[in-house]
Amino acid sequence: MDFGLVAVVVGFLLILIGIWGILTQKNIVKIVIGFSIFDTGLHAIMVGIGYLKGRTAPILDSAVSPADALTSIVDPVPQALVLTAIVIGLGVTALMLAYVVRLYDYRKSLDISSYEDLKW
Amino acid sequence: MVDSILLNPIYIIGIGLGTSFILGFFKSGRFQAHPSAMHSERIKTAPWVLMIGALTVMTFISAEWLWSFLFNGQLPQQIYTAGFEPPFSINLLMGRNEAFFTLMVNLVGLLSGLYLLDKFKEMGTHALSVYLVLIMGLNGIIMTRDIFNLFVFLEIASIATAGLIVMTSDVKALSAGFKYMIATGLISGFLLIGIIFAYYFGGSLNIDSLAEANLTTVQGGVFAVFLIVVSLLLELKPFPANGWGIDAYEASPVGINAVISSASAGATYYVLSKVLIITDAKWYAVTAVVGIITFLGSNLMGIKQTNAKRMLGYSSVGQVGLLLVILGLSEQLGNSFKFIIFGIMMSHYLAKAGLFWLVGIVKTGILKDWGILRKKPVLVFFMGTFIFALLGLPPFPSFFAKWTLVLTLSAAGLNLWVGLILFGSLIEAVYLFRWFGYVLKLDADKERSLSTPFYRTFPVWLFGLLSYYIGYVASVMVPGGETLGMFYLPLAFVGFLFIIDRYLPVWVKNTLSMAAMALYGWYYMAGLSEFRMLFAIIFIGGGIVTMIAGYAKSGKRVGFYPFVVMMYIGLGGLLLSENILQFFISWELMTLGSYVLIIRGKKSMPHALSYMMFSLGGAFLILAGFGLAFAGSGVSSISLDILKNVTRYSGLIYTFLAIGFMTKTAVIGLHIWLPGAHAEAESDVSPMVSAILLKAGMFGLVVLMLAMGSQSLGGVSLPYLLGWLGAITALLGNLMAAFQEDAKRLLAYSSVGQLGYVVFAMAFMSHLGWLTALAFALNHFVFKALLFLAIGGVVMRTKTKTMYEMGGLIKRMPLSFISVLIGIIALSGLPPLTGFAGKWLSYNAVIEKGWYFQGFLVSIAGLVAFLYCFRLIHVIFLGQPKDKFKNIKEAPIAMLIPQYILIGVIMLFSLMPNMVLKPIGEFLVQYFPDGALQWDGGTAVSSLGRWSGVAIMNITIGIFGTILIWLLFMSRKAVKVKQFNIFYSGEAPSRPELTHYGYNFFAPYKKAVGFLVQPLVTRFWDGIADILHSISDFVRRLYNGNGQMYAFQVILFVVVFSIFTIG
Amino acid sequence: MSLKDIEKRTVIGPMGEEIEIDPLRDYYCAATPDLKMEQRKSSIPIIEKFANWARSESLWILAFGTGCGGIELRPLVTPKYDVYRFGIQIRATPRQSNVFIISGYLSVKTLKRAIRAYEQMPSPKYLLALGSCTINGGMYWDSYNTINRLDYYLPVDVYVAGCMPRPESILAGFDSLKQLIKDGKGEGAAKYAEKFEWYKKNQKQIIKDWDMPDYNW
Amino acid sequence: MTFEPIQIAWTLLGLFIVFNVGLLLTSTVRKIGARVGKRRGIRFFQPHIDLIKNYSFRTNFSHGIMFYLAPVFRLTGGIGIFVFMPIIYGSAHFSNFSFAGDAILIMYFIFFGTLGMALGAGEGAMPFSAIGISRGLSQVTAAEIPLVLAFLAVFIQNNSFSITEIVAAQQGGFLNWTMFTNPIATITAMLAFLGAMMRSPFDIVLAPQEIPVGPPTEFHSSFLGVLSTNRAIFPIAKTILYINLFFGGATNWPVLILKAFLLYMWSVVVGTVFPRFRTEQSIRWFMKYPLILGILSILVLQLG
Repeated sequence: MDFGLVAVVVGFLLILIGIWGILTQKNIVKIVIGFSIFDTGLHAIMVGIGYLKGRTAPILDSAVSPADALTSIVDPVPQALVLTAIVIGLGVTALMLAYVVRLYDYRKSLDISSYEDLKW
Repeated sequence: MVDSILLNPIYIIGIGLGTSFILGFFKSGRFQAHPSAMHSERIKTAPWVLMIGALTVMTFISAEWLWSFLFNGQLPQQIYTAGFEPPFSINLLMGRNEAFFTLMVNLVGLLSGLYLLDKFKEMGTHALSVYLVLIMGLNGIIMTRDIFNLFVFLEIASIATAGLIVMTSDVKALSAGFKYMIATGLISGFLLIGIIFAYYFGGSLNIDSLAEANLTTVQGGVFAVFLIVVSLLLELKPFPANGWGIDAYEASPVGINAVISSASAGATYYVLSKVLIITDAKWYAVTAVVGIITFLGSNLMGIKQTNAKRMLGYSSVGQVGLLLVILGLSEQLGNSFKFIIFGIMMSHYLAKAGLFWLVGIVKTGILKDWGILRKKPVLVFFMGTFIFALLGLPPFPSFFAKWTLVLTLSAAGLNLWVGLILFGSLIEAVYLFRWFGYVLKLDADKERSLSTPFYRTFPVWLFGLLSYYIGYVASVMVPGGETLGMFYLPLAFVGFLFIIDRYLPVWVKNTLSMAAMALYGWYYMAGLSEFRMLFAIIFIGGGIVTMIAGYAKSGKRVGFYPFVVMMYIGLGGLLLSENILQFFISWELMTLGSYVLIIRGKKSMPHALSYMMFSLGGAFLILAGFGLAFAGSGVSSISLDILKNVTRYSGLIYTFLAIGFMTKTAVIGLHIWLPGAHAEAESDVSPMVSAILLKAGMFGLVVLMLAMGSQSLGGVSLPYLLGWLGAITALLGNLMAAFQEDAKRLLAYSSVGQLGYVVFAMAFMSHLGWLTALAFALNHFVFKALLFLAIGGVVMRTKTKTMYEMGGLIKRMPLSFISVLIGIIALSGLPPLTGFAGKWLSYNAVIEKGWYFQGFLVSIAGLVAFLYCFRLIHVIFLGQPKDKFKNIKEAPIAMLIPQYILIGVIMLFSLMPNMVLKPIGEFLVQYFPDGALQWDGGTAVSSLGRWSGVAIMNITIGIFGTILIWLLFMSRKAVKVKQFNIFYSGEAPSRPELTHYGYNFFAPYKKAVGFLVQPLVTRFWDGIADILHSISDFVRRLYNGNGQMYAFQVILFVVVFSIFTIG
Repeated sequence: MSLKDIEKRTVIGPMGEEIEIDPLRDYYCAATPDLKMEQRKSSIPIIEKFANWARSESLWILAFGTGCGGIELRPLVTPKYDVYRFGIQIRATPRQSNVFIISGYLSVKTLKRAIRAYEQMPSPKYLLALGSCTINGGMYWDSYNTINRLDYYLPVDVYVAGCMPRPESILAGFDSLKQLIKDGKGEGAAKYAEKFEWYKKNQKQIIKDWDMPDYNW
Repeated sequence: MTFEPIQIAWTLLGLFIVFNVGLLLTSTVRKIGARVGKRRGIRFFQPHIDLIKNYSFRTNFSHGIMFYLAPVFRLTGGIGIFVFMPIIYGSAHFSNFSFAGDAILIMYFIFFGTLGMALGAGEGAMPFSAIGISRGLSQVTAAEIPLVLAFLAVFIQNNSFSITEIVAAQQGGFLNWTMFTNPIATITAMLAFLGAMMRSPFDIVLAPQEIPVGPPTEFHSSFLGVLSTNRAIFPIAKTILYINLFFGGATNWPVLILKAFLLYMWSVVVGTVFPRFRTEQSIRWFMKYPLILGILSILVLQLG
């Protein structure tokens, strides 16, 4: 069984779960959690796509010498991307939580439908 | 400048990041997390200065690069990070486009930074660094050539935006920011999946390499393309999945949404254009479709808005939609693509930033409170500039861009697109002009003051002036731009008038303007001939005569003269124009000038709006017509002669142009703007807009009909239709005039009817018909100017326009009475005055052509004219003088002088009609050789009858004089009695008000024929407006303010988009 | 019209200024009849004679039934009497009439209207008084609201006695009037102008609510 | 045709004849009306006497300048349409000043007097005059609806506006008259004629007792004299126009007077028989049958 494919499938499932959470949960903290799940799914897909069967992580250490790196490690680019994406996801989640804190300060409510001031 | 001095563009990114890092070392100010702590500590100015310094350097770098690209032949430069070439590392590109876009971003960032001085002091250094990161991110978006790096910068930009919003202390803004985060989070997720799949199928992250990989041909690659395109489109806030964006526009502080609107829309747009190269034609088409839906949908929702920021949000989204359309159609637009994008983008950029800044200066979003802006006329001027620029009126860049866009699209056969774009622009005009109307007319809150520190007005000033400069640049670049020199000098004079406007008294400006117009006429018009000369006499000569009345005004009359002159320049430009570009610019200038003149009236706000809507609608039809003609003539020329060579669409072109021109002549169905606009205008504006301006439409018809002759559409001859339309207009216009209580409304409706005669007569397409039309037109010009001036004088003195409130004014204002008397005799076409010329000619033309029933309608219209003529003179001047007008004075001499000049013209024309009609007939012969009128001295001889104006005049005067002398002799000892010395059935009248028969004067007539003047047309247009507003109100309920709903809309958009593209 | 309507009043003009209105002065012509005008004759006698003939043969009656005798005038235009053949016609406006018939008793209220109507007729004008009531009050001689002797108030040219006079008598009255005019003696209007003060005194004595100018043009 | 000063004399002679005929016609018509009512009616010369009396009033007064001008306008209108029209076909002496214009001129000159009269009455400041004018103008414009159609039909038929040419086309036997060559147009015109003559059922304009006598209420003495002069000339002049357009014109005075009398009688007969229309009723009436007939008269020409 291709481990990469599994990762991609799981990733998509996680994305769907995340979207489901964002769309159905009224609690904004849960929405943020949904968003995190969505993000995690993304990361899983990225890692899954870059995975090559039987190879190791693209870290040049004692286990992998620079000489045979090309044949023994997986594609390093998605790995780099996923690291960046995780950082960005973290930032976004943090900011979202900051919003949650400030919103709660004002209204003492975590229900998203309490924050419909601007519309139409 | 030498290459070596060019700073590496990477510094833009570096300085942005570095400075925001350094800013962290400053004392942060207290960031108020809790709503109870309302007063935050203000930070010092130094960090702000640092940020401004950084932005200045960033701006300078972009400017420097742009300069060397434009003038030093600099080649695009790749910047490789980490020393590797792509695809192994991230690369940035600095090319001409990048330089241009980064300059845009940095400039607006810098100016907004300035503008936000106060706000930043409140928000603290965190805000400063986040703001700087935002600008940096936008720069990165523009320059990067790496698709993942693009994602990063997009995230930076959107996180920074949300970060700025989170720092406001307003729960509404916070909730909007949260919604924004949810939506952008989802969108960037999709983008990320797209990127990773693109990498998987394309093997690279570099955009250029991906383009070579032809992803759309690879199985599965389409999915990557789909995700990238859809998420980038979503970043641009397409309708209807853009509620989160609109909310963010409304929520964020004004300086910041100026950046979001003008800079980030520009940047994101540029990204899309950059990324679309990895796709194929299908995706371009899809982009165009999304664009047009967004353009129409957003503008539609804009019309129901009452908050300036939200409205501008909708407008921004709409403008981006328009940009998407252009991008999507870039293939079809070919070489003009860049110019069009440049024009639209620049206008949007300058205008939107300027308008958002103005929102901050006015400090209220409620549109109806905007009258306060009038405290600073300069800002009103710039607001007008921005709105006109946004809507694509000359001389702003978007005008030239839209012009080129329409012409090019038409040439490519994409007529539906032209139609949709113009329709969307019209909807946009509705709310923007309504807003502008509020600013100009609504009462300001006297209590409030308008604080305008330099750092806030400077950006507005700069962008306002830039709009003109870029407009000039665009005008030079547009094909045919070299022929626009004729506008420079006159418009420079307008500019001069603007500058001196606030300092000089009215008589100086009046004299200057008259002198300038005389010079304009002398210098530019002297060489004209035939029709153009004739209209030049009406436009310029008539303009000068009516302007004499301006001396009656006192004070400064700020904001009047520049627009008067602009209107006349437009009118003159029509005559001078040799190509459709000049013609259309003139048309728009005239519309603009007259709009401002009309809206000056006390109650004319709604009427000016409807005037503008009909005028713009008409102008867009003309534009569409020109576009079709450009396409249909087969020669790629913009000369007016293309109308003669049209081979395709001729019926359609004729229809469009005719309807466009007839919005100005106010043919029935398109007339509802006229009565209000003319009636509510100031007393010396009414004659200008009625007697003179309406002839512009007629001149348009002259040009059209001479060039295209008779055309038919769907088997129906168009002139034949016009004939009926003109006849019906004449009858209904006159009937409506007969039932007005308002003197100026009466005259206005009379203009509708009179112009109906003109259209009717022109539709004959025969010698006599055109002679009739020109006689009518000349005559209408003279008597309507005369009447409007005379009635204007009366209104000036009595302060009322309602006729039945007046009465018996002949005793107090005999000179005005004589004017009106001569005017109505000329109007009703009674011999021996000039009006009869038109009547007699029209009968000849009718019999010759065989349009008996139309002719019959026009005759009846002429009879109905007696009714309102009499009503006008009787109810105002005859009957019982009222108590309160006992001491009223004659109209000011400055208003009487033009009246008597015009009376002189009428008398001259009546005595010697051959002097005018003969030369007209002579040049008409070359167009319509058959059926010319013969002249036997002063006697006109047609194949049907004869008419000797001189003889009739002399005989009539002879009889009249004899009888008058006889009567004077017989009643030489008559006692002069007063108003109550009347036989009142043995009683004596008690009050003049009860003894003056004036209200509902033609009551029995109304009873009998009132059914003909039901306001059906008004109801029709009102209905259209209502429907638009209802749709707008219905559709905007999509945006219910719930973040989940917005997220759902985003998802739904993705799903629907997928069904239509890859499904 | 009532007395209130001729009181002075102040209105606000269009420029916000106050305007004082004195209806009697501002809305009515203040001139009184000019005796010279009323007696104006052509210097050529034959022309004056001709004019008098024309006046006598063209008597236009003001259609104003002032009292009970109004009904007695109707038979005059029926086939039986047919005054048209004598050049007598009826007009609805005093401006175009030259004969005023006071048909019987005249209440004070009507007197005011009658004075106004009489004065509004152009000269020369003739007044034909019907019935006893116009001579001495007749059966209303002691009524509280009718006048007794018309001659005190308006210059009567011809009296036709009777209560009421038959149409034949009225026709005879017309004949007398015609003869009077032809003889150049139909100068009632001149008499009115001559003794204007006296007439006005009498009129104002009996009409308590005098709400019009002295002379109604 | 060129202008000779002697023509003024001929025109004045024609005017004098028409003036007297007009006055006599007025008395005749009233006499006929009286005879219907079994009275003797006024004397034949009564209108002359009335006119003299009107000019010989001793006092008069004026309401202002337009009050003076109104009768002048009115009479100018009346005399104007007379002098611009050829009276006797084939007679050089009685072609008046018809070289100056054609039937269109006459059509429009008719309004010259109307408008002037309305203005004068307006300055009279009498509300009832104004009401009369309102009625009059409304009614005249309605009456003109069929009239314009009928005239158009004649113009189309003859392809000319020239009255002389139209009369010429009707010479050579009465079957050539427009009355027989285009009967529908003639009927239409005759219906319109009723409206223009201000007789019952279209005399609400003057409505004595209701609005005293409408527009001329305030006019008296010599002002009324000038108006009466016009009352004599104007209807005849108008009638002559109809005679010329529809009834073969006239080659000598007796024929002209006879035709004028008969045509005049048409409105008298109708007037004696029918009661009065309200204004809106008469407007509606003109917009029904006369309008339909008028349209028919042109359709017949177009199709036939």
